[in-house]
Amino acid sequence: MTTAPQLMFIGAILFALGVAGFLTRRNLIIMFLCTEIMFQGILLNLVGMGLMRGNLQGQAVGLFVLVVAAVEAGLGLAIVVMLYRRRGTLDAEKWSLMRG
Amino acid sequence: MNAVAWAYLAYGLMAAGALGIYFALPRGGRINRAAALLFGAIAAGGILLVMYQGLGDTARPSVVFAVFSLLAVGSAARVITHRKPVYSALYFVVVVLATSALAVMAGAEFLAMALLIVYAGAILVTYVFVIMLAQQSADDPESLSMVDYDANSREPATAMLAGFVLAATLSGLFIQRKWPSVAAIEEPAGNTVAVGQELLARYAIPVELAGVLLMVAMIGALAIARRHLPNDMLPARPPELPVGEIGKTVEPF
Amino acid sequence: MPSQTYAIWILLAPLLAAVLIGAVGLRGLRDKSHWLAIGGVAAALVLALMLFGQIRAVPEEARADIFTRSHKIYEWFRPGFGGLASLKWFDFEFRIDPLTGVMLVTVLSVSLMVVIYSSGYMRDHHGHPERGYERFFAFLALFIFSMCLLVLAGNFVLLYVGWELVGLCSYLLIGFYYPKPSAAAAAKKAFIVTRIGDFGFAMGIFLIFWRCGDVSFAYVFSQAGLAKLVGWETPVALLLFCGAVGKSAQLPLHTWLPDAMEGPSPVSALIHAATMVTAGVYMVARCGAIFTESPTAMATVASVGAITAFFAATIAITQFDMKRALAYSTISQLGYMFLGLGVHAADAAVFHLFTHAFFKSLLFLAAGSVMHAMGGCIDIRRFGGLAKGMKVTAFVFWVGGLALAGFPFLSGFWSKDEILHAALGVSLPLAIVGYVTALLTAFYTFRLIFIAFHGPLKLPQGVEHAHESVPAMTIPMLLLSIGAAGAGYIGLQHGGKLNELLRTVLVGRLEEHAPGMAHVMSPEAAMAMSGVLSAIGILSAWYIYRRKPMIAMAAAFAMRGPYELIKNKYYIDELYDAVIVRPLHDLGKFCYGFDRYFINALLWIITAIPRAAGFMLRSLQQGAIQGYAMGMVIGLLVIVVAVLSAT
Amino acid sequence: MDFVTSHILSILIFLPIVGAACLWVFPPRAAASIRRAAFGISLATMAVAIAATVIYYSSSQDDVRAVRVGKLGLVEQHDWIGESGMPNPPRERCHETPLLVQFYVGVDGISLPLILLTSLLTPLAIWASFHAIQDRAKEYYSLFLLLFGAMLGVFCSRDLLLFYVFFEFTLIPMYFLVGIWGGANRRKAADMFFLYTFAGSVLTFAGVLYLGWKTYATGGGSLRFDLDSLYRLAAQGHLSATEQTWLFLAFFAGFAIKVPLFPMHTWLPLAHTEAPTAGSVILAGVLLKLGTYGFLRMSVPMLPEAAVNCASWLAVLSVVGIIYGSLAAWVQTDMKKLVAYSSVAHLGFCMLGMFSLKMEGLTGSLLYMVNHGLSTGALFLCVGMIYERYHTREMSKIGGLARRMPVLTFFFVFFTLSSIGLPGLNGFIGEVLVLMGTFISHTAQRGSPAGPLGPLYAAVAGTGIVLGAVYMLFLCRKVLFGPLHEPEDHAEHEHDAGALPIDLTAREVSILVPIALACLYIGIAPKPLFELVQPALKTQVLARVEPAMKPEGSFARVAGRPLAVAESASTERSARVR
Repeated sequence: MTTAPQLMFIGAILFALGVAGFLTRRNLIIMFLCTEIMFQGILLNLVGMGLMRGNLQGQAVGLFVLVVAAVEAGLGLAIVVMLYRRRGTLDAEKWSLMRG
Repeated sequence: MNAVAWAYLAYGLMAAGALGIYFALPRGGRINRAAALLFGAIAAGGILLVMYQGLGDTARPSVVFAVFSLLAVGSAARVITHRKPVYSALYFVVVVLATSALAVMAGAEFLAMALLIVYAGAILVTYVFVIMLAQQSADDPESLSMVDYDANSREPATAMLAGFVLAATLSGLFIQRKWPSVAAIEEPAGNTVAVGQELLARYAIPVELAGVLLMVAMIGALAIARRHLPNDMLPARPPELPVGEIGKTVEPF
Repeated sequence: MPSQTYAIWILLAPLLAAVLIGAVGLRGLRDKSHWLAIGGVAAALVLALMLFGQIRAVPEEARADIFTRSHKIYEWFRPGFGGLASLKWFDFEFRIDPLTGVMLVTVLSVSLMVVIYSSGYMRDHHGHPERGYERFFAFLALFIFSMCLLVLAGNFVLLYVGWELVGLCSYLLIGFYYPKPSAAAAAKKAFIVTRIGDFGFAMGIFLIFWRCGDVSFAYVFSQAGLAKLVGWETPVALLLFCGAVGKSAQLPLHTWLPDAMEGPSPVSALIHAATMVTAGVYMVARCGAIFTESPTAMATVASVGAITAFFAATIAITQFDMKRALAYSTISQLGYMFLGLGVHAADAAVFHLFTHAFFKSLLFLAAGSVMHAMGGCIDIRRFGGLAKGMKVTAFVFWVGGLALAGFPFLSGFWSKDEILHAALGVSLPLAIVGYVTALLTAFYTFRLIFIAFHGPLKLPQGVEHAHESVPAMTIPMLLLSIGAAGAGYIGLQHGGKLNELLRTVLVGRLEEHAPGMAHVMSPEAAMAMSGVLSAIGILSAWYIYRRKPMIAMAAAFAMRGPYELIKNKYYIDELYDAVIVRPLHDLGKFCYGFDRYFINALLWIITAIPRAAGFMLRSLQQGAIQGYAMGMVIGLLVIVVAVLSAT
Repeated sequence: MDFVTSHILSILIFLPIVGAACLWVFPPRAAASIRRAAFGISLATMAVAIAATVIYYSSSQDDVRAVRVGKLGLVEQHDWIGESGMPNPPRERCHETPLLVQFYVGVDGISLPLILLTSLLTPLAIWASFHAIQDRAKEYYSLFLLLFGAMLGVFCSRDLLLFYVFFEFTLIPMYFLVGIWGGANRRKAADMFFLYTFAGSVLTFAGVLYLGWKTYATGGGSLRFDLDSLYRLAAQGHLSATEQTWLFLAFFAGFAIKVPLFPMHTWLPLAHTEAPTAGSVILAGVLLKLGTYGFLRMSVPMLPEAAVNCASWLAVLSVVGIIYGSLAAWVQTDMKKLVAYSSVAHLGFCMLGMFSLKMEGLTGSLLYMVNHGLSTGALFLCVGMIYERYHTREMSKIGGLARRMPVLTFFFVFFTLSSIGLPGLNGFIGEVLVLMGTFISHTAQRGSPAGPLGPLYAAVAGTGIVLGAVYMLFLCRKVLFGPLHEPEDHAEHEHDAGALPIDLTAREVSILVPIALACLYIGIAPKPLFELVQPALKTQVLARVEPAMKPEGSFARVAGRPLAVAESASTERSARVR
């Protein structure tokens, strides 16, 4: 008996919170933070799944999530800085060049 | 109570939480703090209830586990509702701390430490730096007032609905599920060694690739951030020699 | 030396001359280029005479075998592969028989005269060569090569090769003065109109190939080959005749020949009088074995010939451009030849071809001499009485004119008379048309002579006096005038050596095919009649144009309508332009418009479907990140629900 | 050396492709070295192509020379995707259907002439760009070399999927060549060219996949695309007539647009007109042949019944194309457009001959491909040379150039004559054989069964000979003859730095001379070419189609004198021996 279900439950809630925040906040930095929250949720889920299956693969893959998060933060924030320099705003809605 | 009843309860709780965050989200005017707190509390209680009773016949988590769980969820809620990016970042530190605590309790010490080091130590610092870079300077009088995009949310109702449906579906999935009982993981030499062996045995190539990815990202970040000015403000290319008309006005492809 | 070696060198001599002039003429030779051409053609002529001697020396009993043999040089290309019969190649092969020999001698002797003449003609009065002098001789030599190839060809495809190559040279030489728009247009017209005929010719060859599986003369004209053509002679013959009609400028494809006079006069003399235009006659004579099997085809050939002869003669009366008048005369004389072919007198037709080559090229050269002296003017209304200043030219023109008019005892008399006599035996109406034409011929020829050479001296503006041409021009003319006067004696009607020889290869002499034919006239009477007609024509021309010039004007005025009709060549050019050229051009415009407006509109409609779909879906693309994120969430939910309902 | 001889085709295909990559070591400003290197690479490829020809000629098996019996030679066969020799998997595992795509190349008498044509035209086209292309030389020449490799790949492929890959790959370099270095309207032209041809070949791909599936379903072990298996499908009766018709239509969609057959030709005038000179040369000279080659190599032998059944429809389209293209060419005012429309007419001849399904017609068709490549390619070169001097292609703006440019005039007229089929030059041989084949197609004689066409087609198409003379001589008269007429602003540019001399330079003459020599060779002594081409056509194409044809033609029955029926029966059997 483990606490895997609880971990995954909390992870799911974190993920949903991240999604909701990503959808509703307009500040690019906060949106990135929301994606980090989603990552946290996923991490918890991975750990939980690993526990459930009784192996360490969940934790190992979790480390890759960390890598992706780091990469994403590095590149994403660089882009944010660049965008901010161009327009002087962090408003996501100001960047809509792909509007059809 | 059977699983279906629990599931409906969970849906209700999720709805309460979504409402709470809805009220807490910044939207120009005053925030209905009381309503937010009320619904938030209902949701927190509900989460505890589900955690202890609703997830079938599993082990009951400890009090510490419950505290850190609520801390993680609550801080996450604050991250997405706080008006000031710096505070969001700080609350996010709390989320990370709580998550790593939960991971420790689940036996993933190495991951928890890595999480702390990478997130709290590296990523969050970057965030704070960027937040500082991206705010108007202190001399700017406007910096004291809230900028529009922090003060106003974008379609909060729809977003909350989407988040609620997602959380509710996932919760319903967890609640109705028959959780299998499994043996504990055998880690004779401790979690770090075990994870290390797992990584280097099973995931050797992905580890290498992850290294490459990090390097590429580093170079990419450098390349992006190095560009100071938009293209059109760069000095024009020197004029080319006159050529035949064919291929005269060539555009890059 | 075997005869095919002669043939090869006869071809190579002018070809080498052409290539050498082309290779070194532009830089090195320039105004000496004619020596190469003269050398090449002279060598070819000598060889041709030797070859002809060899042909004559073939003993009587061996002729049937030797003259139907094919002399293979190399394998050229093959149509099929696989079956046994179709392993056969189309060879580069020659046929060497009296017909070839006569043609070669005719072509090369006239050619030599013309090339020599050109070396004087293609210069101005100070002896400086014209622009493109070396080009002219290169083309001329190339033409002579092509013409020899045409007459030497041993199968239909090779015949077609020569056929097209002479057409090409004609194109190049008519367009020699290419900066002149009329010359460029005339060249194009000549090529295209003859190509219309060639289309039929090609179809005829295909038909032969389809029936016989081979195109070699040796096979097609053999018993086996002809047996396979049984029942198909008429279409084959008519299709082949299409080619002859185009090349020999018969009705209705005659319109290019008068325009072809835009070329230099030596070209008109050689190509458009003596040689190339007679290729059609040669071809029909060569294919006599097929033509004589089909009465329909023979009747068609004869009537087309007779009608053309008369029709062109009427036009010739009204022309004021000396070369054009002569061009219509050529068409008319070619009509005679076809008449001869159509009435089973192929030998007479070839005989006429032979004599005609001399006197008509002589006339053209003389006309060129006049033109040279008149500073490029050829309109007989603008000069007159030239006989005093240009004695040699006037003399040779008289000789040529008399021969053309069929004046007794000159070459044209013998050959024309033979044709008319043969026609009398087959069809009275055709013969009558022929005799009327003979009268007209004498009339229009001497109309030219009397207007241009006699009467008071009259010169176009800018020309001070009419002076005789240089010896390089007069000597060839004098030599040709000997031929024009005496060529007829080689083939005197009965027992003539030439005809005897030709009859060994030409199929279908009168007597064989119509044994019970009623003779309207005795040969002697016919001869006398044509002599009298020619005298009448000459005298009436003398009377009208020397004595009473008013008669011509009055007649023209009195019959304004017909006169204008004839003078404008029956408006046939205009008719073709309105009925064929313009509609086709408009159809081309329609096609291009169809491309641009209909097909592309269709394409637009097809491409409009994705375009419209994109337009409709475009509003989904909001550009904001959150919009896309929303889509992702919805997708995620769908996946979760799907997984849920599946497990 | 042994390695080289046994891998000569791979070397041939990949030499220019590797060369294209090698061009990138040059600094971008070194345009002169880049073009020299590109030219050198293309010449080397040409040398390899000649070497391959020589090796193929000398190759023999059991003392029978491959060229004599039209057998495939220089074969290389490697597995590319999947592996060969696998047993048919059990039914329950059919979702794991193994795919087998091979790098399977080889040449025979059908592909060799086209390979030689390609490797003659491409170096010359590259050479011809030396003056015209100054900008972005590196991209230009490397794209050109890529195109070169892809075209060679198409002609060498013996695997349908490999063929398709190369076939489609030619689009990419050409798209950029037209779109970047083209004339004023280049964007539209490039898009139209790409979309038009691509839309068609997508349908072809469906047909390719179906055929692959069919090989698997009939026990091929895997989804195979090698031509040997695909030819076997129809021969063994695995393809019903309906299937064949649909497959034929699928192939038709891709190939007919490429050819282009009326009414799918509208991309061609635009693309030809807007492409740079060298692009037009390759487009007309080689790329259009990919379509006809596709028909000859794929549609006809692979789907014989459909080919016989659809032949008359295709012939009608071809004949319409001949007349339509000729007439439309006649009314053009733009030199390049005129030549482009003439291509529509010429390719009509090519298709007509092919679908006569007779040795005469097939030989003529294949020769027509080569001839059209030579003469039209050279005409585009000539037009390009005029364009480089006068910067216009409008016939109304120039005229009488013979006075200024006698050398150009010589070549222009020469290639015009070659194009209108003057005997003694190359065009004649092809034209006469095409029409001959069409004319006699309906009869069963000399060992071949009755084909689908007949004299009527030949007669109508034959008017194309006359019309061809009309529009080409119209072009000559307008541009070369008549009084001299130059654009008004020409005098200003005439003495610009880098302007070309009035008449052709030594480089330009050396570009045109090889083509002219090739024209003369094919016109005068094409015997070796025939000995190369005809056995291959017999074994590779005719032997596969003839079983689908009626033994005796309807026309011959009507005429009442079927010729050589007995002869045909005996020779037909010998013809089928491979």
